[in-house]
Amino acid sequence: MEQLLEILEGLHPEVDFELADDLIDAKIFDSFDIVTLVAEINAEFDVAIPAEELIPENFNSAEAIWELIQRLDEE
Amino acid sequence: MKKKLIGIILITVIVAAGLLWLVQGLLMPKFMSEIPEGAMIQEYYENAGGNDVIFISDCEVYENFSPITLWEDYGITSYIRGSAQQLIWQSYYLMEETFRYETPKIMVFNVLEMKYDTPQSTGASSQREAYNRMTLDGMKWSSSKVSSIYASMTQEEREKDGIWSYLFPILRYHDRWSEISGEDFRYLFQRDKVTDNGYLMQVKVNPVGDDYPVIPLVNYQFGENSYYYLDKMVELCKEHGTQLVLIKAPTLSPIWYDEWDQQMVDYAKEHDLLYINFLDRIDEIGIDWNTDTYDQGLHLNVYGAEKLSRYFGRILSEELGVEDHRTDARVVPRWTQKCETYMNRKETLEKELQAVVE
Amino acid sequence: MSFTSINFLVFFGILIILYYALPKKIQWIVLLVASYAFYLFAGLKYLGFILFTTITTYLVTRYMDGRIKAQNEYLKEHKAELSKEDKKAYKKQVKSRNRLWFILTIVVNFGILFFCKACLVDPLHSMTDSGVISFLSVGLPFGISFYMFQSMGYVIDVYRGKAEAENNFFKVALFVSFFPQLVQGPISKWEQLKESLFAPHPFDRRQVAFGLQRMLWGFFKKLVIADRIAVAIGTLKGTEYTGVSFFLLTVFYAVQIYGDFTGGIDIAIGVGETLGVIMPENFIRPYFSKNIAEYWRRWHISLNEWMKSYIFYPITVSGPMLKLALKTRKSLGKFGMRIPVYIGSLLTWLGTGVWHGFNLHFIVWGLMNCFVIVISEELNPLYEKFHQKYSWSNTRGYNVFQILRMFVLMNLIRASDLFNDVGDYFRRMGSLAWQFNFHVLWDGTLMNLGLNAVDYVILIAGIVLMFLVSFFSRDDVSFRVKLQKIPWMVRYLLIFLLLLAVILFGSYGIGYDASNFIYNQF
Amino acid sequence: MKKIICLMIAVVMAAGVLTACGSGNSGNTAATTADQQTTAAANADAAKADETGALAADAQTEAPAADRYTFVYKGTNIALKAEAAAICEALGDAKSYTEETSCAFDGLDKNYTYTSFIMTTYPDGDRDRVNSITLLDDTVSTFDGISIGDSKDKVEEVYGADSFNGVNAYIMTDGDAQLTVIIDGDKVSSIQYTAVFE
Repeated sequence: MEQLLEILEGLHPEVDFELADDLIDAKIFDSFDIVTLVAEINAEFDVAIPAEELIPENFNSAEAIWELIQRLDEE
Repeated sequence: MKKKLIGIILITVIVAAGLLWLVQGLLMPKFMSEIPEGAMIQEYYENAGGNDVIFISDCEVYENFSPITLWEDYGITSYIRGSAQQLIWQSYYLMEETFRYETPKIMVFNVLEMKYDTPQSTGASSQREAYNRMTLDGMKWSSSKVSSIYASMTQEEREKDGIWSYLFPILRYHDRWSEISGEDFRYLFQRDKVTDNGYLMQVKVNPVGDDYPVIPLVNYQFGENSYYYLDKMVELCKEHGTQLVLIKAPTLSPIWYDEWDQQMVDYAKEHDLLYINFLDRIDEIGIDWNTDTYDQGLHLNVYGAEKLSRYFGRILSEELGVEDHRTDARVVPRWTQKCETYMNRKETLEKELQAVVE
Repeated sequence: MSFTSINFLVFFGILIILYYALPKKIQWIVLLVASYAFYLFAGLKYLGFILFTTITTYLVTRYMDGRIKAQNEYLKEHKAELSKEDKKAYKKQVKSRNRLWFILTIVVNFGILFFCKACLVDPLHSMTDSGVISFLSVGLPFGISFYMFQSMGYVIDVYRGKAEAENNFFKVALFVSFFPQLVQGPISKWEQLKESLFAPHPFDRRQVAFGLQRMLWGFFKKLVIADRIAVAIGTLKGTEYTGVSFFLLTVFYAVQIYGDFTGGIDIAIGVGETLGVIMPENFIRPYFSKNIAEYWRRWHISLNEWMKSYIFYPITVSGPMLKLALKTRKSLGKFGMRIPVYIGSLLTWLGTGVWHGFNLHFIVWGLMNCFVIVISEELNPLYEKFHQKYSWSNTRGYNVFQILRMFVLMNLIRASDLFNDVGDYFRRMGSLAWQFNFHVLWDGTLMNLGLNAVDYVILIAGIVLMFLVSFFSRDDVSFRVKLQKIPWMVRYLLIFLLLLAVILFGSYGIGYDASNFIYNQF
Repeated sequence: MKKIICLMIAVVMAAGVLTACGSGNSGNTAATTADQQTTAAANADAAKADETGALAADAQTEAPAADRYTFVYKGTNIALKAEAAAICEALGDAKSYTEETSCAFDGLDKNYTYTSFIMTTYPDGDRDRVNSITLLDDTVSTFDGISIGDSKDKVEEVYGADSFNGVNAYIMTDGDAQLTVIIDGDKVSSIQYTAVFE
């Protein structure tokens, strides 16, 4: 989780990711950010997020992203 | 609650439709002070019934024959169902419609229309459509009108609104809003009469000048479609026991080719019809091209029309036995009235012309 | 059958009556019959195309869904005995079997679309000898771009396990052929549409009224504005119009395409609403965007969403791309991580360009959009610093400036799809730099474009009205909801006046070459 | 109202055309070379365009090069559907002139008869456009060199057997214009150019 927050802050230093829960809905993240994030996660956690998981519910908050990573890691 | 709601909706729809209907009436061209040719077709309905002779065709009849003269000189009751650039299928359907109202003894058709086999003449298509409108919009709704519309529609019309723009003319005339004038309000619910039993009077004189050029054609054979409708006319008249008379008005242009004339002579012979080419009888009729035409021989003016009517009236009464109604008390008052209108109109127009000349 | 024909209104009127008069259970069947009737109006010859897509969509989704369900069952039953690796392997096996049919369906269907785009649109541009397959010069099968994307989206969703396949063939057929969206979209997703499409809809006065109002507004935008200004655009495409005249063309075109496309979508969505079917919005006041990227999130949304979910994401997060990103990160650092984004954007915009037409100028158009978006994305950190440093840059005035800048820039890019000859387009773009013929604005040129003073008055009034409606909807509350608050007499009067405006001022009927909806051709 | 205005404009234009065709500058034109004539025509056109203001765009687009469907008379290109005013001016006096009203509105069809051909025009808004050209004698010929009196074989050589209608005429068309060569016996009896509508 720490690691993830670091990545996120790298993308948008101005956002407080521990509180934010509408990253997509508030249009903070655009598709470019998401794709960059996926690449970062792949590099850091060795988890490949498939295209079908790229939906708003999975990316609205740091927590949701973290859950997604863990779920994919499990499978 | 629900009932009240339905009531409100119903009233709204009715009010809206009523308003649109008024707007439509306003937008329809009235054809009163300009292009009176557009108002002629609808004038028939008040004069329907009791006509022994009906003329059907384009300006070759409505500019060249005067029913009032026929009445005055021979007591013949007649009406002209003419409209500008009438096409043969339109004439046929007008004929069909006429039989719903009356059964004349004689039906007169001018054969120049044979030259248009398909809905076209020269000029842009919008022009053709406008002419169709003048013939069609004035007709009352009937199967004849619908058939006539379908036979007349241009390709463009078929692709666009088709029959709907005849059912709801507002679709056709909606962009006339910028031309609305006092006339459109004045004639919203009623129209003046522009003709005398279908005759559109012209008093101007414009003598014939240079000869009209005769341009040879590749093919002089009238089209199949033209013959199809001519055949239908023959049949229709036979059905109703009416005698069909084919004529060619004595006007110089458009050119009436000898080859065309021959076809009509042959057709008349084959179907046992009377065909009169008045072009051959100009001297007999007494037409003087210096005084009797208002546009250099394309149409006759009132003086020419009266001469032609006297000549044709003699044929109608003497050769074809059309009755003299001048002693018929049921008819006389109405026709006396018509004669008066005619005389007044002639006088007014002559005065107006005089004023312009001076 | 065009939305703006009387035939359509009659068709729609009959449909509404049947739809609400017949039992609620068969409403969706009425829609299916109506959709096919609507489709057949375009010509019998196109029927084969849509049937093929419907049948392949149905079969492949059924097949894949069966596999996925069996797999889930199996995994559930053997939960205890299977190791994580076993599960993974099993899943992989199922997926690869599905993949074969999935890819086959996608390739064949898009192959047809591609072939149609490349060969059927214009026989002159036909890649094959026109003499040999002259029977094919029939034009694009009606609605193919839209129903194809819609059904393939569904196929992909099922493949991904994101949507459940429909058992009823006829329901799939309705989803593919649903008539309001055949003309120019929007492209709906199965999951979004299915609920309202097949559900029974009792007559809801408010919903029907809203639907009709929205249709009327669409007719206004299309008939009064877009079709009226179309003449001038035709004239301005003439070679002698460069410099300021060209700029004028881009503005006129912005008005036309907005009126035409959003108007058409308003009609489509309004038709759906009247029938109780809720379709996704395709526009969110796009001309109020502050940059091109935002514009594309607010213009033709359904297509861009489609492109994002089914092309951009799959490409950018695919295995090879991620590997590439790792590699380039080593050599290029942070910037390297963005490589997949660029490649993905490029391919997506190429796809969007080709979707509009298999022509060089559409491809150029796509690439220009891509280029501007990538640049502005890369410069984003700079912008943010700029905004932090200069507080005036956060004022309303600056926002207006940004909106105007986006408008002008987007107009210039958009104009490329007006010219079949790409060289001609660039020549005119170049003329902007040196030709300052501002005199065209007052020397009477404007009166020679095919529009007269009255036309301009109507256009300007119409544009102001469009602007106001947009402006007052900026809080994302529908204008119709706001209308609802005023006394009913006034509201009815306003609606009647709008109807009258459409009837009187619309460009339709004889004398007007009713230009087809622009997006119809795609 | 609009109709009246149209009509008035048409009348004014007609008067203009008449004076243009009638004002005796025929001697003048006869002396000038072909090139000067066409320039004069273009200038006249431009002048007219300036007068009315609205015609400027059209004047530019209407300078067609001669082709099969254009009749060239002493250096003046007479193309179908071209504006008649400038052509009339270039041609000078007509031997005879007649006009034909349509049954109702919409202005006049006009016929100009010159020594060796007849030109007719149709009204298009406030302008007249060339509707047809009919050649009258063998002093004039088509773009491809066919004149009245030429043999059928020569016509067939120039226009091809495909264009023969099977009876008595060779008919060539490009959708906007039609060239008809009528054969009587074995000789060309008439040559006509006609504007095609739709």
